[in-house]
Amino acid sequence: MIAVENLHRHFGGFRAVDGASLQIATGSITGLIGPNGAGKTTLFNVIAGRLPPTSGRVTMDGEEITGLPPHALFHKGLLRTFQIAHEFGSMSVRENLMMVPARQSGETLWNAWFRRGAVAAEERRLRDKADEVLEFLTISHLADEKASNISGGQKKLLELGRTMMVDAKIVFLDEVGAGVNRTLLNTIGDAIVRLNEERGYTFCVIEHDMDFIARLCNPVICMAEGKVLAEGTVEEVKNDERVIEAYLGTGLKNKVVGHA
Amino acid sequence: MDILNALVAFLNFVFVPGLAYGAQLALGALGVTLIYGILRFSNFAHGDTMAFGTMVTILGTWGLQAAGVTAGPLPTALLALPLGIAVTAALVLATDRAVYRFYRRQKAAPTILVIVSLGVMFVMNGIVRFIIGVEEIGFADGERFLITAGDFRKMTGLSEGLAIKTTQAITVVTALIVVAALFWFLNRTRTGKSMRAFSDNEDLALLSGINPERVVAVTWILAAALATTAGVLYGLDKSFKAFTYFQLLLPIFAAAIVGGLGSPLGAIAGGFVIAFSEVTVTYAWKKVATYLLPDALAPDGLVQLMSTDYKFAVSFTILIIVLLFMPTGLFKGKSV
Amino acid sequence: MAEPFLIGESMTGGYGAADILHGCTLAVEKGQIAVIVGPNGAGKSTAMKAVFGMLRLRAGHVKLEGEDITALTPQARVAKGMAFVPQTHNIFTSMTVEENLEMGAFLRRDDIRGTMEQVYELFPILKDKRRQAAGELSGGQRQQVAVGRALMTQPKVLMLDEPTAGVSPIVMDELFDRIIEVARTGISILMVEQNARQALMIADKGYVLVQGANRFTDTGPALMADPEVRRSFLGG
Amino acid sequence: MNRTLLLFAFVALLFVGTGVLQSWNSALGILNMALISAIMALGVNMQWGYAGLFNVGVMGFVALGGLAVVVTAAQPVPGAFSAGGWGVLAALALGAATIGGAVAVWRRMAKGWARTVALLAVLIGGFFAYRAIFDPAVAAIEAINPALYGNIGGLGLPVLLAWPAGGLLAALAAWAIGKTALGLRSDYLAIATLGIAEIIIAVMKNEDWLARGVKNMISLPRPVPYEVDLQQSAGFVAWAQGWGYDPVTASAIVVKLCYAALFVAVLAIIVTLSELALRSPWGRMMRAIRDNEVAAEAMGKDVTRRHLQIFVLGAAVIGIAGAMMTTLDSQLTPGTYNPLRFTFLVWVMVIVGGSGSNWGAVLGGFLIWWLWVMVEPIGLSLLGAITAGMADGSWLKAHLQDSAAHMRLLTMGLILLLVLRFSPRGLIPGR
Amino acid sequence: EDVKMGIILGFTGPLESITPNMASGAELAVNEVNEAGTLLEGSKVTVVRADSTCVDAAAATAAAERLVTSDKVQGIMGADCSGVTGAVLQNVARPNGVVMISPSATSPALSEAEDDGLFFRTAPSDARQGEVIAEILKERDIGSVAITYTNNDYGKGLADSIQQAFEKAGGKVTISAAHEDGKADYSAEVAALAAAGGDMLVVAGYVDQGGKGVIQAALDTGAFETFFLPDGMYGDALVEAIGSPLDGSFGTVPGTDSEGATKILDMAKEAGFDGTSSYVGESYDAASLILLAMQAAGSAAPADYKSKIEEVANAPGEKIYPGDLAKAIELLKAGTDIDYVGATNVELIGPGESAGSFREYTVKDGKFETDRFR
Ligand SMILES: Nc1ncnc2c1ncn2[C@@H]1O[C@H](COP(=O)(O)OP(=O)(O)OP(=O)(O)O)[C@@H](O)[C@H]1O
Ligand SMILES: Nc1ncnc2c1ncn2[C@@H]1O[C@H](COP(=O)(O)OP(=O)(O)OP(=O)(O)O)[C@@H](O)[C@H]1O
Ligand SMILES: [Mg+2]
Ligand SMILES: [Mg+2]
Repeated sequence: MIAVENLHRHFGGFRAVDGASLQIATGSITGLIGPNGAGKTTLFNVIAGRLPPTSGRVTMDGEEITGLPPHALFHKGLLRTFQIAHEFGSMSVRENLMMVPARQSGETLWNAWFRRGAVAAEERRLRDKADEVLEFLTISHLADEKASNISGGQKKLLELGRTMMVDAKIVFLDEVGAGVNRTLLNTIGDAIVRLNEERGYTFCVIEHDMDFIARLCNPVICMAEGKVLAEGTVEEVKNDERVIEAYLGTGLKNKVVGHA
Repeated sequence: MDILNALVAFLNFVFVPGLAYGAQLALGALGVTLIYGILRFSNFAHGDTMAFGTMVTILGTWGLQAAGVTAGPLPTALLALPLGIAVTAALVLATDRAVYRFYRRQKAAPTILVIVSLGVMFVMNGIVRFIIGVEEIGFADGERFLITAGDFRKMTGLSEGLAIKTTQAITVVTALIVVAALFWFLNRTRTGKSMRAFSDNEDLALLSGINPERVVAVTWILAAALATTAGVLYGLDKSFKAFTYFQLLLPIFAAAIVGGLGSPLGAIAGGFVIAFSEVTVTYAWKKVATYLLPDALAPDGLVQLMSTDYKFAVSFTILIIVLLFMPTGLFKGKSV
Repeated sequence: MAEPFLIGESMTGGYGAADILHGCTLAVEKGQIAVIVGPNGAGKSTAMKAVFGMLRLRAGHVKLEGEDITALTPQARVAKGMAFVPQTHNIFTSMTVEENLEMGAFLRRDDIRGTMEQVYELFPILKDKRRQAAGELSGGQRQQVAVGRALMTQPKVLMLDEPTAGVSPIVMDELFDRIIEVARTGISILMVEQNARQALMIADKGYVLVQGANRFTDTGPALMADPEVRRSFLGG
Repeated sequence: MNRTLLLFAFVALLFVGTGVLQSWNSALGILNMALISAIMALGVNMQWGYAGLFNVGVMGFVALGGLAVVVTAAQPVPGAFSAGGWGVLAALALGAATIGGAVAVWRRMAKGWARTVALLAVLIGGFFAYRAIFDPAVAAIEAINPALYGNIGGLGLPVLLAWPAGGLLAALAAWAIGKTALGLRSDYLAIATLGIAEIIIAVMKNEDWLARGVKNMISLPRPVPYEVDLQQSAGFVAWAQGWGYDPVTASAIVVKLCYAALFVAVLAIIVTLSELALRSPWGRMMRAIRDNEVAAEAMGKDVTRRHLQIFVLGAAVIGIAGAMMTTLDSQLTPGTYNPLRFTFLVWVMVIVGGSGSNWGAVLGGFLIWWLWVMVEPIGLSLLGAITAGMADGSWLKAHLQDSAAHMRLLTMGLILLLVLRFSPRGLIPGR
Repeated sequence: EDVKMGIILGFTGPLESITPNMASGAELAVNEVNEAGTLLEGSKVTVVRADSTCVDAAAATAAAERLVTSDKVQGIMGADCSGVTGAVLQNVARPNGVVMISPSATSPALSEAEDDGLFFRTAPSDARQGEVIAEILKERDIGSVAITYTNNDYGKGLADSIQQAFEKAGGKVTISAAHEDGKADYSAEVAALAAAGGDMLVVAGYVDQGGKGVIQAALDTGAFETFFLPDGMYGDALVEAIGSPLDGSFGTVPGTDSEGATKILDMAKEAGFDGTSSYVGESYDAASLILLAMQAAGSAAPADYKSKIEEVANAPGEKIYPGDLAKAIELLKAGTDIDYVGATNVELIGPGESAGSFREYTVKDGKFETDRFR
């Protein structure tokens, strides 16, 4: 679905993404791991049109999408979440979701003024949909809360919720799990699998929780220093020496129990 | 061909006045940029703070003059400047207590603070006019010129003169010293860094043990010192008049913004950009061209790109063009 | 039993009219590690803020070394040797990494270079990036800066709100290691974690908060062993 | 809602009080400008409150609205158009073409010195060609009886048409400005728009051929009858006396009421449309953009286009208000446009009213305008109260009385600070 | 029955430094009449001041509206700036039929405004002064001048008329460039003026505004040494601020060889304000005319006395100077015709504006010395 070819993105002299090439197969749930600062988020930002690449190209279903603005990519079915939550702080949680779908008839002034009936009907549908998503994310009780007033983890859930408001082709999730309760994260994992299986969404998931990655992803790509370090099934990647050295480590060194 | 005369004409009418005016703007802009950098709002009362500080200094100067104290060749006002700074600092600190602190605690949006500062501006405006009136006041004494146009002509035998006023020289030197000091203060000292930390993330500054009230107080004191110095130097060079000080606000803001809000170096650069764009683009090159070109080619017209009617338009156009290419100013300023 | 080193006792309060915390109690002994877990929105961060004085309590009190500090401002608590890493907005984005660390040591008058070296040792990547604005760092790097800043205070109590969110496994292990070491030097640690299994492994005490109240309290390993806790809060 | 009603009732009371204590003429006079101010505030509120665009160029759009009145409704100047009108139009078209060409060169050609050279060639060549056509045409127009005309004249259309025309002119300008400057953020956008407003005023002051520049256009037509005509109409006099009114006062009041009716109609339309828009998905989208552009963009909203849309709409509203104001004054005096009055005062209205809320903007418009006018007498009476206790002939008393005029702005400042103290987010905070 | 007169001037805003003196000038006349106590049936005149802001037409209109409909003034001395004057005239004075005499609005356009015979000006028209100035320049053998003017209707109108008259007389205007009042810096203007050159610089501005700033900067840089100073630039403040470098500059100011001009200075000095400040005489005259016309009509109602203003102002009749108001009232009561000369030799022509006679003066040793009258 997505092919990234020899992509570079530099900040001044620093090469955040340094010639990465990778593919995300249609229908897959691709995991993207790598040490902090490996360039994962930057890669997402470039693919999603938030940052222009220094060089290289990105294609989606064979069509070049390098440098398209994010809103254009959204209309092509490419959605993403942000690692650092980007909620609409002054709006209610429900409105945060309702604003997502594209081409709402009420978004043109003409309809807002003169076709109020049709707009109202559409709003009801959106509202139901949003409530459904909130229910799933276990935050229905916050529907009318201002989004700036919800907890850190809840904001991450909201990020995820937005991608569930529309039918997407491919969804980029940037550490949706960080700060989310593990039990809930499992449920989210199930939902991702379901969306993938039932509706054919493609996912690309950045995550540092290896359990989560292991449960969901195939294949897994590990980045380091802006390049692709390893690629393969979870098992392959997990046992790759370089990945262990750069990313996974060998567990706690201190003896854990009874240290005091 | 008379390169020397052409050069002197250019220096006398464009470079020296532009430099001095730029330095004046820069000094004002430093205050604006400091408040923006630390307290995160555009302080509309800055022009009137300048007026207030200058007023106190003038009163002090009169007192000194009455007592027979002068500073020799330098203006007496420089002796009264510390007084002006002290009183102005007291005033702005009191204003902060009475007005701004409330909104800071409320975490009010910057625009609210801007409008509040507009209110403060009106009040200060009234106070200044009440105490010293609205008339123009000249308070410069001492040597007026380092060199006058006439003396220069006599000395060099050129037909063009070059005049440099004492106040112009003082302003430029002060501006450079102040910007260096401020830069050093903000980037190298503990207090300076704590001020930047406060402006960046107030809550976290609190968690680091930084005392916000102290940061705010230091900021206001510095701003008062900058405003008073700028106001006094400007007043010495031109004259003091409450309304003009209010009008200065616009070019000062322009300078601070084009330089990049929050950046002392930007304030200096911005001051010169604004000043020189006002002076150079509307300059009539006739005189310079007449010196440089052979008689036969001497221009009839003024050789002026734009008439001076448009000097503000021109300086703003240049400002906008700069911003189009550098959206947060020459020195990567902040934006809220 | 003697009074704990730091305790927030039956704290009740919230941001506006409605209470978020309902008589919640958190405590940590000297040189020990206490870990708070719970679902999203349970009030973990709120409880931390309450202990640090960033929230007005309607009932309950906070005591440090037996002294009631409920009325103190956060700054005053910093001066008393408490340090806190909030969950969000926990770095100075416009300042360099090094300046962030310096700000952590703002109240210290002694030589801070040694501590800074230790932080760089713990998070080597920060040393490479020390002249870069912290706002330009990756998510995990920012988190490292935030923890580093708190370590710079050389506190008596270190409060961490999800320090490992977004950091890679290798760094997380390092971080937990360091936390254990720090605790061994006699510093008390109170932290919120969603990487609960690792965290509870090293915890002397674990709290499960639900809807602003204590649901389970026990030693870390004991909580981990509780099937109910595992299923509902630790992801099975 | 209750609070809103209460606040509006309070403001209504201020106006009624003015009518009772001073005169109904005064009260209506203030009301008319207050209505116009409310519309201006609505325009600014759209840009700032809905979308977070920091437009500090309000004055420019107000002035353009005023210019539209001259262009549409002023009487044609005999011979002016034939003397230089076509020349001016041609020159302006050429100017626009030059800029278009320059932009095309910039876009089409590859980066490099060739592009720079081509760009400069287009710009410089265009500039001289423009001046070559423009200057003689202008000279010809300005030569026509400069003391009285010297301008190109208007179309002589009914003045009510000038209001939409004002909106249109302002919208066109806003479109051009938005295309170039909307990439800027917060205070940088502010100073850019402020600068553009200054440029617009500079043009209006110095281009005499357009609307006489600083020599002013006066006696512009009115959409309502003249008081003097009413006073001379026997029917009206009889009617007024029948109600027991003095015809002069009655005529002034009737005229003001006519204006008020027109203004209220415009205000009602704009408020209704704004409220409908704000409460629709469109408004939600705008708020999302204001809150977080990056996320809105990622959620498929074309932020640039929406910004442009709201900027143009807001400017159009301000332009309409500007045209209305010039109509009310029946004169265009470019020298009187200054940012304090036409930009910052409007901002005060928006912020005090509560940004993001249409009713707030309207309330702010009424309240602040009333204050702006009434602080003078309020200041004077404040001073009277202060000096009342002082001995006659004391130095301080004399000094205070001499400074009486400056109590005006001081009072304004104090009241502003008080209002914001008690409702720091504005009187009717928006969302 | 008492008489109320409104004074609308820009007490705040760009002209705030000259308007207090203008108001004091007008109040001199009022005090004089009150001291005599003989106006109409012993009416006392009270003054109500209002702020025109000079630049905010709407605020000025509102203030005037208050004066007329609430304070019920029967005549207005004002306004000052042409923009607000036009607005007050159209929106307040005409609808309510109140007489308005402006001491300082000189825009030629106001001559054409519909005024129902209610509007007068004691300031001479710009066109006339332009001719006088051109004449003086020619006589003094000035071949070329640079002109700078304050960018409003006064400055622009005056500059235009000087240029027209001077060029007609064979002179050369090297440049005519505007300056804005109240700005921080005039280097650009001076640079352009200096580059254009000329025998001297004509400064059609205000004495305590940009005009002074331009002169200062021109002297400092050595761009010009002598200046022509039209009425707006006449004032002690200028000589005080600039001092000896101004010696040798010359100019015109409305005035007569009559004692009027000097008298007003004395009266001002006695009252404790600066009588040489711009438009003080015009303000005095405007107020006097209103009061004397009331006396002539025997009524304070504007509708009655508006037609008397020209009668009182113009010949024939006994000449009235500042300080003679009591006498004038007696004369009017006795049915004798008067010719108000006042401080500025008022002679109303055409649509009710001052014909203007001018005094030509030169600055010598920091003093204004009268050369002759025209
Ligand atoms: N705006 C920027 N300016 C300079 N450097 C940047 C900028 N944004 C990112 N970087 C650098 O680029 C590198 C890659 O950052 P990125 O956010 O892509 O990492 P990541 O792989 O997502 O890490 P993490 O797992 O911690 O989120 C980091 O070293 C970071 O410091
Ligand atoms: N600033 C605020 N204003 C009002 N309510 C808030 C605010 N911050 C948080 N809340 C509410 O308080 C409750 C508890 O929030 P808190 O941040 O303490 O949760 P948490 O346990 O830390 O959750 P997470 O694991 O998601 O970080 C949430 O329901 C949230 O909606
Ligand atoms: Mg990342
Ligand atoms: Mg939390």
